[in-house]
Amino acid sequence: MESLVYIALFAPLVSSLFAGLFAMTPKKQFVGVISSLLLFASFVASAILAYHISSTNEIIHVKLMDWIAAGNLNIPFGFLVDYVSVTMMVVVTLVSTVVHIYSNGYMDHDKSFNRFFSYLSAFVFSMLVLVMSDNFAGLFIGWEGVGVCSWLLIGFWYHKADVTRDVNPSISPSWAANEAFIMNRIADLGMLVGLFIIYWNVGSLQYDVVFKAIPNLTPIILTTAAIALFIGAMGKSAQFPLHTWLTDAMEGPTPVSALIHAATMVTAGVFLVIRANPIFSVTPEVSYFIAALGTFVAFFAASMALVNRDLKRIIAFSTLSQLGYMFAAAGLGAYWIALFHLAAHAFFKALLFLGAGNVMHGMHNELDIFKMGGLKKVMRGTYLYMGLASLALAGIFPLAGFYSKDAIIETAFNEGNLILFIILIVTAGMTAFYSFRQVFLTFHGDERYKELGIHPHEMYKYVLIAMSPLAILAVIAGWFKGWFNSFIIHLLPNYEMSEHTHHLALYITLIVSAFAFGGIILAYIKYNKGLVRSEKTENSLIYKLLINQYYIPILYEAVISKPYAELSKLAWKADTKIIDTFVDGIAKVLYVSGDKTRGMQSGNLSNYLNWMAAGAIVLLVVAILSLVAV
Amino acid sequence: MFEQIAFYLFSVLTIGLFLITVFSKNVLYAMTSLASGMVLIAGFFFLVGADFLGVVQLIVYVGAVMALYAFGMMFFNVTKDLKEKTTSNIWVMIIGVTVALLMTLMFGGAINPDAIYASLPINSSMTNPQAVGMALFTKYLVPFEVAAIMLLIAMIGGIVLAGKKMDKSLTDAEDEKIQPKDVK
Amino acid sequence: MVMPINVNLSDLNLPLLTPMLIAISGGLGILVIDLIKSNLHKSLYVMLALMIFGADLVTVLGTAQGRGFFDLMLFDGLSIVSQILILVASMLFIPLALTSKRFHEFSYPEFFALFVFMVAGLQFMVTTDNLILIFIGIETSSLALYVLIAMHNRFYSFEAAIKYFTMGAVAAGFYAMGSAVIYASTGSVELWQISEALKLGSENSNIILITGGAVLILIAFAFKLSLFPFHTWAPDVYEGSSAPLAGYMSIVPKVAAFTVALRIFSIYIDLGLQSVQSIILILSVVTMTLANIMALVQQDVKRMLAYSSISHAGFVMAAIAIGTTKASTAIFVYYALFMFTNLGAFTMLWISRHKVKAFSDRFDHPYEKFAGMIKIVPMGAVVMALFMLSLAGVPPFSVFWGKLYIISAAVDADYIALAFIMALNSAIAAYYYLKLIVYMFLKDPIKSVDTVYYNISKPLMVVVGIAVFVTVGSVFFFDKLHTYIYTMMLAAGF
Amino acid sequence: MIGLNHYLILSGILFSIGLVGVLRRKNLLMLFFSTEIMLNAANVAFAAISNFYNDLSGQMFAFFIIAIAASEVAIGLGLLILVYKKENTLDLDDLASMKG
Amino acid sequence: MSNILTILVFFPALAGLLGFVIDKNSARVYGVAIATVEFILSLFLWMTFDASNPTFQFIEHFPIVKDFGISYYLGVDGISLFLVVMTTFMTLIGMISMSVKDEIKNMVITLLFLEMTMVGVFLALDAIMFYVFWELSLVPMLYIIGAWGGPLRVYASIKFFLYTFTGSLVMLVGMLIVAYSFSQATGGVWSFAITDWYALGFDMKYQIGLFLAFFIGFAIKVPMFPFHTWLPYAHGQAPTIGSVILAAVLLKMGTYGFVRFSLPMFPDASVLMILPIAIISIIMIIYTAMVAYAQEDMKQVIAYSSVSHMGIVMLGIFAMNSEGISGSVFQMLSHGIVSGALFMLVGVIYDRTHTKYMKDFGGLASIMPRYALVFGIMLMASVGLPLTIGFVGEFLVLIGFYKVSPILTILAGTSIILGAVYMLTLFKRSFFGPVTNEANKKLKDLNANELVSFIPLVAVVVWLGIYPKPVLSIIDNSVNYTLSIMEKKAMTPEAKNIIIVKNSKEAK
Repeated sequence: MESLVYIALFAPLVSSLFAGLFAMTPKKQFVGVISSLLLFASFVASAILAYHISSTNEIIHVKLMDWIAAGNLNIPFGFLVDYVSVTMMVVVTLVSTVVHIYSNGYMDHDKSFNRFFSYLSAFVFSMLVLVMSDNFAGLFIGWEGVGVCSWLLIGFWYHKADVTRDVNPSISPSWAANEAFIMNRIADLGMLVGLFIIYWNVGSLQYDVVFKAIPNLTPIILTTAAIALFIGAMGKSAQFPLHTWLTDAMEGPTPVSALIHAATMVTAGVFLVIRANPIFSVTPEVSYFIAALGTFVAFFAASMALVNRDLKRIIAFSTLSQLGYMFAAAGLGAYWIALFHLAAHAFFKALLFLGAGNVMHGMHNELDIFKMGGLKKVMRGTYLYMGLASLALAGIFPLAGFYSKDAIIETAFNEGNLILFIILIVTAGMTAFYSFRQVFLTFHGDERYKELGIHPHEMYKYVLIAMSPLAILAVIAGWFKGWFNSFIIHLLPNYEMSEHTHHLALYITLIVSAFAFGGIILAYIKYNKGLVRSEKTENSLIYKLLINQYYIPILYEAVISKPYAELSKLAWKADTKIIDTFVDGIAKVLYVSGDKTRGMQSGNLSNYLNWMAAGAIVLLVVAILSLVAV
Repeated sequence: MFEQIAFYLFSVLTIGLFLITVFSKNVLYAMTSLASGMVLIAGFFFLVGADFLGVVQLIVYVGAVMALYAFGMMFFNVTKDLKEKTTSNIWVMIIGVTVALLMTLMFGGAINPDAIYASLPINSSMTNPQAVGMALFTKYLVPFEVAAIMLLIAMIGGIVLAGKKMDKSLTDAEDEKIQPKDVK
Repeated sequence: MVMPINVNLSDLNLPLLTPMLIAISGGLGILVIDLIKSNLHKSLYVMLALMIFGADLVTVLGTAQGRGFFDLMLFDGLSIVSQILILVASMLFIPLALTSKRFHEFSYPEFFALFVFMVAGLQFMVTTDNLILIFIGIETSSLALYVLIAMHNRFYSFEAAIKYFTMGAVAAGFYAMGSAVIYASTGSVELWQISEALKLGSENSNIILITGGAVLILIAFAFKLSLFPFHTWAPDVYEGSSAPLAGYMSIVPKVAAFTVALRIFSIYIDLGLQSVQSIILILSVVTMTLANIMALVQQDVKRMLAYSSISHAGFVMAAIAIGTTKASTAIFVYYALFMFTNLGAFTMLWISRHKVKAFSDRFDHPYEKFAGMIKIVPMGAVVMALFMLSLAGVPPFSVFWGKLYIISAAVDADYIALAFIMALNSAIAAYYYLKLIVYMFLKDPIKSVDTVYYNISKPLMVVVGIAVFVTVGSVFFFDKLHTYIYTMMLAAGF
Repeated sequence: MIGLNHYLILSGILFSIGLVGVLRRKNLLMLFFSTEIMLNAANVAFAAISNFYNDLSGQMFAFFIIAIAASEVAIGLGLLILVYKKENTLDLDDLASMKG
Repeated sequence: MSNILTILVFFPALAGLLGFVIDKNSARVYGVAIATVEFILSLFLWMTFDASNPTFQFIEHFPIVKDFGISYYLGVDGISLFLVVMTTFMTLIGMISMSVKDEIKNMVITLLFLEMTMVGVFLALDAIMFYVFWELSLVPMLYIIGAWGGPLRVYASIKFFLYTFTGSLVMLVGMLIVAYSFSQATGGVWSFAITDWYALGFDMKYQIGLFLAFFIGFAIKVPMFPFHTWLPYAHGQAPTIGSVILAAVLLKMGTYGFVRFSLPMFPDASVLMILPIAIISIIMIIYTAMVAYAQEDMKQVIAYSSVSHMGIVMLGIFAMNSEGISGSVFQMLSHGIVSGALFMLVGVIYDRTHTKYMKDFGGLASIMPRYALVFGIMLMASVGLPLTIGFVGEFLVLIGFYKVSPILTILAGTSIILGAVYMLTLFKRSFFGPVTNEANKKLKDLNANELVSFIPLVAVVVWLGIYPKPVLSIIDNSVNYTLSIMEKKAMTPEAKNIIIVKNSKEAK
């Protein structure tokens, strides 16, 4: 079994290094193929491990070697394959494999084809390290690793120039990449602090040791640790106020968006909360905050998705929104439901993104849904997939999203928190609306793309076939809810609905479904026939607010970036003009006083003699005065 | 009484003469008054019983030194009135008076000769020149001889510096241009 | 009636006089040789002088410590150390006459005779504790030195000699007056008696008189040691005289003066006379600081070295105020090490000396002259840089050990602030030494090769070689050196 | 009765006069006169102290000072001749080519 | 090879002397050969080093100036071992990558002398010897900056020299005071041996004064805010090789000094000074990171980033626990390698274009992918990405200092954000975007020579990022030993409490 762990873990690394060897050479198809195969191997290993665990309930814990050892700190490279990590592994490797295969088609014209696979595989490796590590530091390795890969991949088309925000809200891929990295770093600091708190209070960063020690820790320590860790999670999972990078990250190639910014990396924050559930479960205030923030983000992101015109950004907002759901669940203590939604979401969201990628590929990188329409004729397969995924996203029975999202909303109800409950329900309706607004605008109605002279075409067959596992899972994943529950509660606390909720479960489901259907119908009415733009709506305050993402990016720019740059310039000025001038000033004072003093060296002997006499008098006076003074 | 009169007379005269030396614009006056001052100082020596010193003072100073200065003066052609821009008088006076005051302060204090142990007591049985001679050729023989060397140096120095050979400098001349005859 | 006096010859301890007698008779010998046959080449006199100093040195080393000649001569450890330094420096100096180019002074046999007499005078000066003999020694050496400076025979050297002479004469006046005051307060002109008299009578004697005498003498020595504000002669005199003589002046007369100053002022410091001690300290600090900052702005290397010598003297002067045995040792350790480096540096200037001021109307050795030396004569540049680094106190070169020792002496005596001032002054000083290095190593040359090596000859190279050897290898004999001097100081009671 | 203090104060005054001369004079020859005065002032003091302390050292000192003064004159005049031959002046203000 | 340390110290200098006779054209090969031998020697030292022994090894000790207590005293422990290895390594790499054309012989000789002084500083166990090498190292550096530098080279080199020289003179006085106290304590026996000094206790007033005296010497070298202004000039003007050595090794001398002298000799004062130094360090970290962000010149960015990173090192040293100090020592190594590499990288582009301004570049990643790759790796190491060498030290330092003050640690932790800000901005401005400058389109990617010098650097960066244990455990061992000395020596109970020694206390 140990070797399987290593295969699962290192196959992507090998793939990355292999592809990396050819990174600077022109496209080689075999690179893509071999990478995909290696990823598939990783998936198979993960799947076998999953089966092994579910069948034998044996947790696999391997220690590769020591990493950092100093003082009392001892961090090994240890890997833990248990219920939670194996779930993540399966999800990650599965989606990755699909995305790898997909990329063979999607990136076929890109001159950096090989490099792309190298990055992509490296990302998978980092993600696996993140989920499989048996300690917080290892998790942090993966955490930062995915950050870097995300940076590399968002900025994959680094050669694009910066443009203004009006032209492209993300300015440029490289800008977006930097934004993502830096914002994540802000959160990472929180995460690091969390690790420090844990280390100095427990003496170790190993999960098992830490969790065992929780009863000995004071609430205040636990609370600060939980806060710090959650700050880390906020960054990776793009929670408000660190959310702006996620939509900008859409500058990356679409497979990247699918894999990293929908299915896997962004869920790392949720994973962290789930992983560290023993800490969060004893810090109710923090957990409640998480739930509230999650709910808020769910609504907040959904609202922005309502009006957006960019195909990928809409999906990005929906990702954000769904992450909010997951946090809501995790915050409310329903960790397994959060994990379940995470997995289900991974499938349908990746599918959605890949579908969007197909559209983009077919539309020659056009992303504005206002310029599409009627694509279902030319892109049948994609239409099917995206429709399916959108349905799943909207939470329509019996697709995956229905089971998971419904459970979250039920949880909110079960916790008796009506506000969260209502918001989540409303958001569910909004989700359905914007998902189908997008579907209808893209695939139905008039063929607006013709005005632009674009000739869209369907994606390669094998790509569509490769996407099918996701499509299937998007449909059926929810059906395994019960099985998953029994599987995961070996590790995660079970979340039981109260009697009362049980009774009302059906009604809740109906309400949710009603909202979902309502959203779809609204979208159908509005957009099925084609695009109807109304000046009035678009000029309204709310529309403006939403389309500009509540002006938050601009606000950040104005309040943080610009002042920081100005302050930096100021600091530089201070450095050269004040500190350095002071230092030079000392030298200058000495030099100038030397210049002044040398005046006494006039060359005239008479002056010298005067100096001598004056010196004599001074010495005599000083001597006599000092005698008098004594 | 005689001593007192002599002291004050000599003092006033010496001070006056030396002031002339210092302040006179006329070189001749200055030199003459210096020579006279020296004579008076020899007088002081006689007053305090340093007869030998008085004689030496007369011979060496008034005789040799002043003669040298006189020759020098003629050589330098400074017999006329001096046209020198002397240093500001006020400044000089301040310094002079201050030094004088400091000296007075220093010397004005009580000095008790009895507390002093004479390291080279004057033998009252000898005349002053005898005593001086005795000291010079015993205890101070070495300084005496060194002084002789010093005088030799002064002589050689005087000869060299004033000699003709200094007229043509080898230091300033490029080596290639030095004629054999320039080098002795 | 004249009584015959009986003097026991063995009591006179005449061997004490042999070193000086060797020098004096050697000087006379040179004069006699010149009388017998003139027009002899200077190299003969150089060799003669070397032999005289060599014999002198050997006798100094071979002579037992003690008093002699009616207790007038005092041949103690201090005197021995100081004589050794004087003689070694003289032996290093004298070969510098053998340049490839002709300079006026070396065409005189009298130059060598005067030089030897001067050394004899200095030896007398340090081998006595009688103020009279000290005075005669000072004057003997100074008068000879004035002549030696002037014999370089160009206008600058005349001006230098005049300035030195005039100020020297005034300083002699101060010395005479100071001695008179001391004599008035103690009734003696012999230091050991003065010391005893002061100790006995410190209760009821006229303290103003005592202090005043010390200050007046201090003024005379401040002139000799070029302490601020009595230093003004030094830069001009150094510039006016030939480079080797300037280097010599920066060391030998100062060593002698320090020896005497140590003899005199240690009395007052041992007496606990705070005012004298603090005046010396103030003088020392002011001197090192002001000389340093004035050296910063110099355009001529020789003048810079002149100011640097002033600063070094100020540095060492502090040791007198500290007054411990270690501090006294430090004076001579410092000068023993400084001697080689500084003479080496001046020799490098001598090597590059031109008869025509090719680089500046005013200066012989403007910085520009050395620009880009590393590209023209790398070895010369490296050697000069070594000397500069050593002077700046960069370890492990010789002067560093001297500085270390003095600062350590200051620290030991709890003069922490002084130690820091010394350290900071060394830092300031580094700038102007560095300036020359910058010119030599970091700038492009202005003129071609032969201009820098104009005056070189084998003997000069040997002297530089010795200087380099000592400068670089000082770490290996520093142990022996300071132990030796320390024992000597301890024996002499300083 | 004339005390030692009188002589000493006289000596001090003469010394000051000499110093004033040194400071004031710009003609080198005249300046040398002043230095002689300073040395003579010291001589007076030595002779007087010697007398009052009944000690010969002072006279010895004075004697040697006279010798020194004489030697100085010889060297000093030699230097003056050199300068005079070169520059035809003895004024200090003309003798300031080295400065800074 | 009982005198391996002597050989290590003086071999380069001797070779340098012999270098005067080498022909100009072969000078560089000669230099590389010597540096290789020296590097192999240092590796040999590592191999024969007894990892279980935390004290000094390979000791060579005999007196030079007996009465004054100055001795020839060399020894190596876990802290200095790797600094020596890094020194020889970086000298070798620098020598290989050197692009200086004129006066190369002088450069090689100078570098070899510099290597002697650097190795000497780390191996000297006698304070005076330490000081000798410390000061002597300024001279070759002065020459390197001054002779091969940019337009302001003279100013920069003099500033560098004088600033450090001043500081170290103050330190010298401190050393003399310590030596004197030692002689007082032992009744007249003088010693400058650090190991002897370790046994010496001072009362509080003295400790603070001495600590400050040493502090000035070390702080200027580090350089700590506000004594850092010589550094941008020195780096800005120095030739590539100069910057590499300066950043990689010379700055470490200062921090090494703190570990070697200040902490074990003045434990109470060190504890007392934690807060002020931490505040200065944090100012260093944040303020210079901001200044770095404002720079136009790539080299200046890296120069200021050096200051920022040295702030981290300082912080770790004053964490007073083995995590922090070991982390600091490791961070010294990491910063040495990474900043050295970054300076070399800037040198590569400077050699090709003769400009260092970011505005002249843009899109370099498309033209020079290998270069961009190496730069990217070093950049990531610089911002402290896990699994690169940069993370280990920074992580340990922060975790160590967290014990002292959480708030300050969070402030210091902003370095991971601010570092990313300026480094990524630099990378974006010069490597990303379209190629704006036509002339740049013809630029050649890294050539074989450059690759040979960069590949080992990359290898080390990754190797020590993934498996720092062989290095870290040796360092940690010696650091613990140092801490135990400190704890034993500390007089005040507060100090004893703050100094955390492994195994002697539960981490709580």
